[in-house]
Amino acid sequence: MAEFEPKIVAFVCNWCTYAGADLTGTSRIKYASNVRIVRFPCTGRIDYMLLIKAFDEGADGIIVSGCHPNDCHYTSGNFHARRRWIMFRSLCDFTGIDTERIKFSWVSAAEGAKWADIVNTTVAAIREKGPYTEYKKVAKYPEKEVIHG
Amino acid sequence: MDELIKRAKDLLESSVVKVVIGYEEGTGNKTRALFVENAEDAGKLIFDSRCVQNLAAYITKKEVKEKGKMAIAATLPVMRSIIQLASEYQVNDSNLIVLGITPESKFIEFANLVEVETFVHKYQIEIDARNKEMLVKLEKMTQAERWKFWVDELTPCFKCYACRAACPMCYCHRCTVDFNQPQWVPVASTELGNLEWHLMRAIHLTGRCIDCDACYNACPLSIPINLLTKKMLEDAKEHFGGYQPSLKGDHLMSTYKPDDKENFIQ
Amino acid sequence: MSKIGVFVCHCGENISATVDCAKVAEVAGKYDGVTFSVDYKYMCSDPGQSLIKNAITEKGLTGVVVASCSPRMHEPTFRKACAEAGLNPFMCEMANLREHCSWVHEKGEATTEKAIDLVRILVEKVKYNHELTSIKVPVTKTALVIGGGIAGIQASLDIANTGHKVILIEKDPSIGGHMSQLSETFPTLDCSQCILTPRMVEVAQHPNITLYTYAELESLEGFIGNFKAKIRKKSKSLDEKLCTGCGQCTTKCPVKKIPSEFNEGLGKRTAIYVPFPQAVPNKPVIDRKNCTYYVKGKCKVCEIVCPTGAIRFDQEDQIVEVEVGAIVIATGFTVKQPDFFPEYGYGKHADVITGLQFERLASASGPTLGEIRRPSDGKIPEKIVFLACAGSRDPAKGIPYCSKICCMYIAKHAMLYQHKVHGGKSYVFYMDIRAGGKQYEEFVRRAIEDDGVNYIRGRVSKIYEKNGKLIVSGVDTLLNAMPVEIEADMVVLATAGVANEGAEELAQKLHISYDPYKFFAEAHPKLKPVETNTAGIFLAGACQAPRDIPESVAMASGAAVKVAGLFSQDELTREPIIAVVNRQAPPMYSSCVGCFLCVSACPYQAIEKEEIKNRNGEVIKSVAKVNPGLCQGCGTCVAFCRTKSIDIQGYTHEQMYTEVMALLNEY
Amino acid sequence: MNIDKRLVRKDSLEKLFDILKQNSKAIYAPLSKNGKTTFGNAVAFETISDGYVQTTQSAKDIAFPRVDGMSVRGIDLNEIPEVVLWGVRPCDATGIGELSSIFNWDYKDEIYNNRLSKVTVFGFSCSKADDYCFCTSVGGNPGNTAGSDILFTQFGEGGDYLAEILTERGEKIVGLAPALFENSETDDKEKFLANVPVKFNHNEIREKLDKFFESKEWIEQSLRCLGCGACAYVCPTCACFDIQDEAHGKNGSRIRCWDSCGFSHFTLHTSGHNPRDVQSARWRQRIMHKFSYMPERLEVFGCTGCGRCSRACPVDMNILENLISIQEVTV
Amino acid sequence: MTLGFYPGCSLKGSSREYAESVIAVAKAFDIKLEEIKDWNCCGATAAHNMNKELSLALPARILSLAERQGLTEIVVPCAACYSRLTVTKHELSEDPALKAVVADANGLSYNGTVNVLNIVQMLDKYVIPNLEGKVVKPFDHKVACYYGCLLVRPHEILKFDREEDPQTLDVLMLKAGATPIDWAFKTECCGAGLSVSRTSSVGRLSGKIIGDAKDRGAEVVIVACPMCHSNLDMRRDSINTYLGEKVEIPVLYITQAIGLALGLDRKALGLQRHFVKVTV
Repeated sequence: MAEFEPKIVAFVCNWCTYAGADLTGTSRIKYASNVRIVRFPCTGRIDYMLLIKAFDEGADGIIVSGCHPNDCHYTSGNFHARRRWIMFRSLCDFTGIDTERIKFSWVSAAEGAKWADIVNTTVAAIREKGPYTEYKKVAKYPEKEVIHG
Repeated sequence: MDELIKRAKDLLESSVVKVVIGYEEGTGNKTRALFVENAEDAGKLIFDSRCVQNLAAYITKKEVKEKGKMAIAATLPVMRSIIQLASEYQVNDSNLIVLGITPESKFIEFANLVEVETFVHKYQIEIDARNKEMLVKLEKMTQAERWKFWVDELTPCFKCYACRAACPMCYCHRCTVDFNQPQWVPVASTELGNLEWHLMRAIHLTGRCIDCDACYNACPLSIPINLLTKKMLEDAKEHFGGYQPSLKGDHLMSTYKPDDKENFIQ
Repeated sequence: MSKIGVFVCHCGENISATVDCAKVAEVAGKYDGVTFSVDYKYMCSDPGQSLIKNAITEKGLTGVVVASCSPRMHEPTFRKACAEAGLNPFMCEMANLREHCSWVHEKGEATTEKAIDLVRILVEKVKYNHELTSIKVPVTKTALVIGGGIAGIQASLDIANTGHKVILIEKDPSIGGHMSQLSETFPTLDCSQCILTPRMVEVAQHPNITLYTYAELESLEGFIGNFKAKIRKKSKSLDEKLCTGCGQCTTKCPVKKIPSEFNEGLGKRTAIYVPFPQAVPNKPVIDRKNCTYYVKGKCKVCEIVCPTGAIRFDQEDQIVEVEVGAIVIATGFTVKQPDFFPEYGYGKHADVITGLQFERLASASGPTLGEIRRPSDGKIPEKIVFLACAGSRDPAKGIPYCSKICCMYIAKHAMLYQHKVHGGKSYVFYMDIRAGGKQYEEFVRRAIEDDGVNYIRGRVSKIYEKNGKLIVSGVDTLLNAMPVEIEADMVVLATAGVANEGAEELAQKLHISYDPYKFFAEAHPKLKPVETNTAGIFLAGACQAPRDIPESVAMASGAAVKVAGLFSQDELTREPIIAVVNRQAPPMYSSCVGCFLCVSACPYQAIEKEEIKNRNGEVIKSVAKVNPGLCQGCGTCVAFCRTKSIDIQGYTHEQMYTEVMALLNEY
Repeated sequence: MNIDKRLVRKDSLEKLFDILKQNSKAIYAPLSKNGKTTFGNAVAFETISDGYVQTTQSAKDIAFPRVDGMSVRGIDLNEIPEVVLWGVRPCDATGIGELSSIFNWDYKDEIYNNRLSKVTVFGFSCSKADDYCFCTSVGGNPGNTAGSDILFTQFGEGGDYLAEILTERGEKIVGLAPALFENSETDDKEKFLANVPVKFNHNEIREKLDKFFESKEWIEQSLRCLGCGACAYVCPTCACFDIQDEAHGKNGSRIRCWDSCGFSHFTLHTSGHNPRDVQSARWRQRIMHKFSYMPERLEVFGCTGCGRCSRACPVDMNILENLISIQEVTV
Repeated sequence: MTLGFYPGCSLKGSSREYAESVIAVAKAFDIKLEEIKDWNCCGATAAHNMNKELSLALPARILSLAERQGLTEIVVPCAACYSRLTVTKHELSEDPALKAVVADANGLSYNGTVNVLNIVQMLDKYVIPNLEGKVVKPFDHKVACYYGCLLVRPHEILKFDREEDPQTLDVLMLKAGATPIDWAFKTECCGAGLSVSRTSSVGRLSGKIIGDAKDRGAEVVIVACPMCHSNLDMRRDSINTYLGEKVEIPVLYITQAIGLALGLDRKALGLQRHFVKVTV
């Protein structure tokens, strides 16, 4: 069968990582196409429940990325985010959610290459791990009977 | 607890308060909450080792609030909850008098919440040995084993929300689970719905939970959900030096330090 | 049911080279709610834009998704186009097919699939977009400048000269600040007062500047463009209109032994006093703590001698309320005072003094008329030691930072000493010499080479008195830590520059943040050095960190330009990407429970408490409320709110949730 | 009619269990976890726990699961396994009847009925009771045969069992293992049954409730209530559910989940108005529904006296105590 | 009342008079000093540079013993011991993990409930308040109070007095009727670390101290540390060689001075044990 292509959702802030990813583009640096970016104003806005939702809906991996500490466009959104991530990540780990499937990173607007690298390494790592079946089992994904359409 | 009874009498007779919340003898050798509104009923108040329910949960209850100013028989966990509630503007000196009961079951009265805070701060929040052991055991497991453990534990949960109802910190009029645009947490009490409900609960209590075990004690199925909040409590200690409920309102999760340490952000 | 138009751009070859644009348009066209879908070579070109506009008018589109380049590039362009066609600009979203897809992936199925996904995500998001209108805030074109030092003076003049009104408040009886205390200034050694006093006069006479001396900020409300400030004018016990500044009162005042602040305690002043001869305004105030009348209840000599009867013993503090659109904080700094250096015996030995005190000794207008004489016995010191980093760069003293100005003024002091005391010996103990700045290094070299100042690299452990001499025992690290002991006649400590007392209090009044050392925090260390986190409040000078005169002036002018820029428009227009707290019908009013954790999470103090009252005015519940003037739209509060009561326009719960859903499910 | 009564040796139970398994029947029996006993799929005989007075949860989810799909296509009967409900107490057996009366009141609930049609009920009489039991006060008793297909009564601790074959379904089971159902000499089970004294008269209560709606008693009783759903979810006769659509893009499913009149949001209107905006109103609804409305509309009481709600309540809302005080207070 | 008492090695040997005077003064105020049973070395000197766990385990054991003995407050006259015990208390309170390690090493539970007092704190808390009327012979001399290095450092941990130009001893002596002089060597190094290895340096270092005290007209030097005492007293010959003159200012422990003010028997205060004759 064809090689497993992981679905990866990236939650990024508008000012650093999103711009960084733009730079990756303008610099024509190639990277794996498995990632889909969702744009937020700031990492401070990223609701941990959304990460969970991504897994619910069948994501195999997640990237969360924003401005480096002290570089936040809103001065402290990423500091707040960092605190939440620390606790959230450890809670996930404690409940047995595979934290290796959630990649946290700081990518500045100048780090186009770093973005490509983050994506590639994450995709490779997840491909290595294979689909997140344990979670999908619990989420009963995708056995959803069709109602209409 | 004669002092407690006496004090309750006074407060009601002098109608300083409209109701005194305490414990009474219940059924099946259980104790339960008692709401004394007439001085002559104050005699029903009791206190002993069986009185573990966190009465602070009643402070924010509509029907109780409507009675007017209240006094409450408060053990250490209850006092902690009260301070946390006060720091979240849910209670203040003008509507509550705290009739303290020390860990040595001595009656102690406070002039105001500041005094309560000072008293509370004499004691660190410590996780009991049995649960500590449990935490260590879980931490030693592999991630996969932990996943199995929690799926097994949480699957029976039928979402009666007794844990939420019994928790003094769950006073929101609209809990995230009641929020359906979008439906953050699946309503169904399936593995997924349960897992997400309990994850969310633990996160929302991070930095606010004072480890009174009310959730666990309330659970009709005895699911060890308090392990989740205990874990958060431990991590708060490890990462941010822990926390104490405080009137200053410098909440663990709504504040930050520029030098917060982590080792996983690339 | 929404009618959405999808416009897929080829961007010449940029996108179409690797993405099958036609297919993207075709698939998107099949999605529920999409009524129009097309691909085109250049969407951003005029024909491209009119393609969109026509579709909006003809198909009556309710939402638009442009799949082209990065929104950071063309979002304004396409939103404008939509607006021109009568569609609310915020109903337009962009899918980033170029930077995030075509440019970074090889041609092929997967790439086109990703493009389709990206479009779908935005299509589903747009369904939840709401029409938003930009926020307009009126601007009161008056600036409040707090602090009348050189920074405050410069800022006031610069703003006033752009034709805008300025209110300058100064806590002391006269403006001038520390600069007016200085003797000469490095690196040019020109006389401080000679260059400062004209500016002070200019301030006093400027038609656009209202000057309140002996006044402090009482409270501040409001937000950018619309501040309301209460100013406390401390009573001067004087009717300024009547006072001619003749000076009778000050000469006749019986209380003459009060240490003069201006002279750093080295000189004396009277109870009714003008801080210094060139003071602006040059009118006295009564220092009530020391005035015999206020202490004992009788005296009133000044009142008797005053030719114009201007003395007002019963005068009370006045509160002035002003409306301003912007604020410049220039409250400056102070230096560490006695008792901080027991090991240096400051405050114990009269002849151990601070740099500022030395300035007064060296100043022609100072207590010694510019002669360097030691305070204890007025002798001219033959040996003088200067200590750099007295407190600075010393974590043990709680001041790990460098006070920045000391290296230079010490060189200046040593130089002045050498010029004034021929044959005198001067020593400087230093850690490093920080002389970054135009002409600075040369200046220090001059002190060392031309004026023969002895620089010793090392720190001083203690200073103690021994038969009339000050024993300075330190170490010379360049002579492999050899202990050095100098028997000096006088020691000058370059005491650390620290934040003013009450800086914290002021910061809280202004809702601005400050660093661990209580210096006010700039909004961004590199790119927003004069802004604060609170829009409309700016920083100038040493209140933000120790600064020398040129830097303070530059900063002041910078702040002034920011203010002028703000005042150049009658209304501020801001993107409506801000947080809102939901409101509902009674009995809920709002799902917010009023725990106000969001208040502590908000970086902009933009969240306020609103009390919801019933008809009888009783408070039913208090809930959070976002001040649209202050909110910058980061959304930190949103992710934080347990009841999901607070949401951010443009990135709502539903929008973000839907994006995730759309991204991982078939539609 | 006269009931076929047989003797089943105590060691025959296991044999019976295995035979049922061989006949591909799923066996739902009381299992223990975290010190609580609830019904679950028993894989082996020894996993079945005994000695419990009452299971924490009732057996109702065999026909009324806490989450159930409501496919527009309806469910295929063959998807539902044949189930033997093992070790049900008489009060729960009666409960099934009461639950069915709700699901078949006006609208006949196909999903529920289909599930129930696959269930054979093994009742086990109560040899012991606790302070929370009050079946006798609501017309039941520890040896009540109602609702069971076969009722087992043990002749004392460790003794053999009297099996009362009550229905055709019961007989079918006997048919699978006739050897295990021997003729029995004695059929007197009374002396082996637990003693549950009558605490109140449910008919009196029912009449009283008609005039009791405005009573202060509701407020007094419910002040302590935290408004969770524990009582409803453990109750054998509580039937409230909530219909949810879980959408995932163009896919999704319609499900029904247990709900409880104890929740403040149960009656919350979109407008924000809540007809039962205080706990007393919700508590009243619970009691009234079981002791007034159901008898009125369905001619059955909504309570079997199993006492579960009292045992499960985190704040000791003891229904028995409350019913007694309702009987006592004068209107 | 009863206070826990940790003498440490010096007070059992080279500075017996310190112990004697402490006990004598305590007695005069009905303070019973209960010695910690089976106490061990506090691990002063350089141990903490060699092995952190060990350097903490030693004092921790002492504190654990005190806990077990039911003591809530112990007085530790030796500045070095005081430093070690306080530092340990601090370190262990900061680091639960370390606490566990140490408790495990000692095989003794450690809760950190014991309050550690140095001699100044002890006098300040229990003696000075009741001094009223007990002073029969005001210690009417010009005294130079010498704190040495360990009593006030490191400030972040001890939080006792200020590390530069401390005042507590001066205040005590003032209350005992003395006139503390303002001098410059209150916290200079006396050379204790080199006491054995490089006696000559001790002469120089201690010499400066005694020299300044003399220059400023001190009649007595007051100390609160056995090391300081042995250097300033026992090494007086080498000090005098350094100073090039015979300086005979006696060095008294704070407790001895106060004892004298109380009119206690000179022998009970062990004054006869000094090298420099106590003339006051």
